[in-house]
Amino acid sequence: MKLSEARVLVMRGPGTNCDAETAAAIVELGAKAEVVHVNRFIKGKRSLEEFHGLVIPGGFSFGDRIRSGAIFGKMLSYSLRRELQSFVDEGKPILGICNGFQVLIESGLLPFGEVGEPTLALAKNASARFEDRWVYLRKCNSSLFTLKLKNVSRMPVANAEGRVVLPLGEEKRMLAQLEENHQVALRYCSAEGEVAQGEYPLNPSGSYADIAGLTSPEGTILGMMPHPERAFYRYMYPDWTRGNNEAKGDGYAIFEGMLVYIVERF
Amino acid sequence: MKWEVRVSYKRGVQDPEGESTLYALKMLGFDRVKDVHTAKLFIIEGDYSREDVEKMCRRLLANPVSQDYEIRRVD
Amino acid sequence: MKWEVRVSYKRGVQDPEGESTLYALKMLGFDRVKDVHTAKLFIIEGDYSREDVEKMCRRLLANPVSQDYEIRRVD
Amino acid sequence: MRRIQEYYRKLGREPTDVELETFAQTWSEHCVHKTFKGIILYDGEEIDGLLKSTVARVTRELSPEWCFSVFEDNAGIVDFEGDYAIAFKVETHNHPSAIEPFGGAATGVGGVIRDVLGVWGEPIANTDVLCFGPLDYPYEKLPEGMRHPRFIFTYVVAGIGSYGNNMGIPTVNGAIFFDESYVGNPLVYCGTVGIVKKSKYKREAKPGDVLLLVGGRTGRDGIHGVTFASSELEEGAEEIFGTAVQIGDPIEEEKIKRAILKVREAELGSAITDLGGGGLSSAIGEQAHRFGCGARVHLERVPLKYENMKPWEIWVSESQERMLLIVPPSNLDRVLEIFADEEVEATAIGELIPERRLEIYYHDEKVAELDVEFLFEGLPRVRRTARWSPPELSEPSFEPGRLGEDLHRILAMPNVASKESVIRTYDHEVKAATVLKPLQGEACDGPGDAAVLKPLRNSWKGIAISNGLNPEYGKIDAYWMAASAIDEAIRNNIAVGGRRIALLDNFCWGNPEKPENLGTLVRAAKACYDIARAYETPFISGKDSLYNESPLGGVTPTLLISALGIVPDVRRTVSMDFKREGSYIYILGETKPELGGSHYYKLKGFLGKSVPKVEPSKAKRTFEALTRAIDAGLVKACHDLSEGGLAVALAEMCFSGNVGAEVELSLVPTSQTMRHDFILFSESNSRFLVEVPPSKAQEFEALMNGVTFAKIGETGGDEVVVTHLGEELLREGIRELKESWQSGVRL
Ligand SMILES: Nc1ncnc2c1ncn2[C@@H]1O[C@H](COP(=O)(O)OP(=O)(O)O)[C@@H](O)[C@H]1O
Ligand SMILES: [Mg+2]
Repeated sequence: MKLSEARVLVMRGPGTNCDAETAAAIVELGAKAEVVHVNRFIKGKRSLEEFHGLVIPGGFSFGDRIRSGAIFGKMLSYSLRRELQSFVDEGKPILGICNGFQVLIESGLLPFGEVGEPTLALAKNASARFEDRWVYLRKCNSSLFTLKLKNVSRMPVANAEGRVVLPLGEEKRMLAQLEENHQVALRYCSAEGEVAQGEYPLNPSGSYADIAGLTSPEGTILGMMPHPERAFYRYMYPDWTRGNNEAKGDGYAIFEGMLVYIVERF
Repeated sequence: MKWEVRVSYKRGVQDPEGESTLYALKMLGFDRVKDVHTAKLFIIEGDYSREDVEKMCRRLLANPVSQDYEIRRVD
Repeated sequence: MKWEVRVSYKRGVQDPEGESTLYALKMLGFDRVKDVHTAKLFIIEGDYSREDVEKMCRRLLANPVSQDYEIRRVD
Repeated sequence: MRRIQEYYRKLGREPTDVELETFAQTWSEHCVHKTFKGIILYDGEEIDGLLKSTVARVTRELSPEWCFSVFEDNAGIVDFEGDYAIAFKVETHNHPSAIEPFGGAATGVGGVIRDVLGVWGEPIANTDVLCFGPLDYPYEKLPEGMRHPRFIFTYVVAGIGSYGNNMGIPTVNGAIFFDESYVGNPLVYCGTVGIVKKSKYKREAKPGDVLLLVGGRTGRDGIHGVTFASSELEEGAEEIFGTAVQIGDPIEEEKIKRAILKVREAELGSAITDLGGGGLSSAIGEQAHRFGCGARVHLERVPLKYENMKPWEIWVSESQERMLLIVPPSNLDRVLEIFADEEVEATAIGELIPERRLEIYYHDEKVAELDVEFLFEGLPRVRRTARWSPPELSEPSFEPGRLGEDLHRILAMPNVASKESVIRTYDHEVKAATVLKPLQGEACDGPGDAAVLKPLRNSWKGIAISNGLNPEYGKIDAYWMAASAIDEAIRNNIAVGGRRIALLDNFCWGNPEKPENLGTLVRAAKACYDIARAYETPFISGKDSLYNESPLGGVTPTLLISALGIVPDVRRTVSMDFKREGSYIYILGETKPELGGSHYYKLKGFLGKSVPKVEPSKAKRTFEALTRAIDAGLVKACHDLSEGGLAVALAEMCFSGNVGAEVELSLVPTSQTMRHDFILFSESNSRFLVEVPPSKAQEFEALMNGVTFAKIGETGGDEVVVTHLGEELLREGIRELKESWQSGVRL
């Protein structure tokens, strides 16, 4: 398909607030992006089938109440279960950013690509705070999303609940499984690319094994805490005034990867 | 009927809010405080059985990976 | 000693988390839920008297203007 | 009161409770700015409206064609690009924050966002300026029932962050100031910037149009908020005003915002305003007044949180997250559908009528009938007396100590120290439009002068947002405090490349019925006229919050000046961190022995007398030359000199850029011979430090023709070194300086 025909859904719920810049990133790359409220799908006024890709952007869906992403996540797994599962099964890519990652986890879609009960959690940051800061990310797999990403990239995190927690007592086993499936996509690291080893502020949340992003086993679903849409152009960087003024930022590659895949596959 | 659901991080999962409260209490001079934990309560009114409330917990109120829940009837 | 402090918004003060939980439970099909309120628990271990814990509440844990607190000894 | 009695005697009936409450709200200090609009006797002069004859006069006299709407709407609005204009409003939410800091601050943010929505604006950035008591204030000294400054600080910051973050509006600029006078009465200034489309700025309501109440339900909360805002905080205030406490629900407001912007795009409304102080009574009354008509309202239609609210309670409730839309009947269905789509309640509660009166019904009973004219014009103007005599102060005499050590200690003083731990709890880059962020430099932790935003996707044009606040100088003379605040706000803006600057004023004072308080207020207002007029920077909006008193006394007179500038191309924006070794360091502006109210004196335990003054004609030349140099791409880094003077600014530029510097003090242009320590720490206004590459030096110097300036040193190494005629006065490692600076304030 031609890039200009690729249709990406940016799905929002009450409290989603990064939808505009996320849609803009997709449009900048030459594809179509549409921001649609989840209720339109639940009420049957729109259908997921209209789209080739789905992004659940950042924000505070339902004010992070109960747990961040919980209400939105349950809404998906309860009211859109079948549509969503067939979307996944058709190999259509899904990207969850920040709150979107939380939603994907709460809906069960990550890490194993199946709508249902969560098998992983994003808990409160070890600092007990919301925190906005730029981090370094090490690319750990080559899924469709990370294919074009630099080995060490920079993007900002801005969240209060970004700490990946694996089931107690089974962390090692599960991590091994995730790694074996090449599901660990991004890890917090130093400027030189050394994994953070839990060290603050390199790993800003205290996330297990410095996990910043995970893909599904097939690699078609990516959830990540950092915001690629806020690192899309250089002028969005906190230190662009110090030079290095190439136009694109590191986040560009995430969206590019998604669209290249759509164009090739559909 | 009125139910009280108490949701907290599992033992073994860090409770950052508890830790920061501990730190703040120490700063206020309460230096004999040994530990602080936190939990969230949902007080739910509605004609439901304990099994139903269990279901609410599993479906929504707690993430079983990181959180425990306890249900108590309070009326 | 182990104390449990329960902090909740006073009646009449908004409880947005309670409202959202109510909304979500209804969405999940629990439509007989009438009301949901939330509260926060602090479980504090340390050698302190009830008066001391009162002081912790007034200085840090609660704001008596908008919140009620209840102290319970649990060990 | 007498006016009202007369009025009803003439009508031949008793007022209803709804009517009395309406007068109480509409005629409160908070809503009509009694003091600022009243008549003030000052030093033999009769000031006929302080606002009119100072702040607003600047704008009237300058009347720039780029001011789209000033002083009359919920926010000031200035042209930006094409059809786009920028709205800016700053509010205070002091008393609510004193008793419920989280909710008070959060609803302060929510309220000012609604001011921007109330001009059909799309909110794009927040600012917050906060004043607290010292964080180490002894508990024993706190009066019973008063919250400790640390508690207030923690929860105010949490409240601000929570509301802005949840709504997805970046908090991009602010300040935190500590002083004993704020222990009992913190100040919480919340600002919001928004984008307005001029062609969609609808103000054309007429009789027959529907009054649509949208948003959250109405409750008993917030009743009498405005009277609360205009009274002193007495002991037990929390009991009396317990109903004024609100927590706020940003997600509700986020949904309202979405719906309103859709209504705006489709041009379905004929007017809009927020519900703030006074609730429905103020909002509906003001709209009727504005459009020269009246209104009929059916209070039983208002959706309530709980049953059994009395009609007057519904009428004046200040429940958060509500707006009033006015909609032509033919558009009503489409508007209702838009709100239903966002799951926001919207209810037609009445309509505008041709007769100039408010008819309020509850079920079938008429519970009030008010004459709009009388309600808005009937209030007799207050007459107040103002007095000012200069406080008896003197310059201290002391010997300089070790300058390096003093620099470390000033960097760690709470008003100078890094506020990073607070700033990071605010999302300052959501919307991906914050081009110059509050934290700058190599490690992204240096203190920026102003934030720059790029509001439109397809234009490089930007806006710069900055502020100025110097309560310390107000202890000496409120006139020069105000002058300094204006200068600081402007120079912060200029430093990043801003120009065509518009200002907002926000006065927080103690009880204006005390002639001394009013005296300083008058002086500050006069400075606003003098200085802003000379700088040709119009005021576009503002607010005053008087009666900031607690059992511990009144607050130090505090004037916040917020500045909004235009940056023609954000790619020319300059940050404050030194960029490389071997650059030249220039100082612009003259250094004078002005240490009254300075941090250096404070460190030594003195206030002093020689408060920094402003010389607008000279300063203006400096500002204009600097702007030209920035536009020409000659400036690598620029930082204004403020608290802590030259030494602090230099240290900040060094440790933010991770490069040292060596400067020679004898080269600094001074107005007279000065002690070394005074040159280093003087807080004279209108000064900058600028980094220029040697290859651009000649060009730069040529541009500075007519400006007081000098090249005082070069960047390099990893220490800050200050010499005088070659003799070393100070040598400190930048790592250690940064540590001191970062040790000062922790959330
Ligand atoms: N002290 C002041 N200085 C400058 N402008 C003021 C001042 N007080 C009020 N205004 C202006 O008057 C108008 C109404 O203000 P205000 O009563 O604060 O409205 P709102 O109720 O929407 O907050 C606004 O445009 C505001 O900028
Ligand atoms: Mg208003």
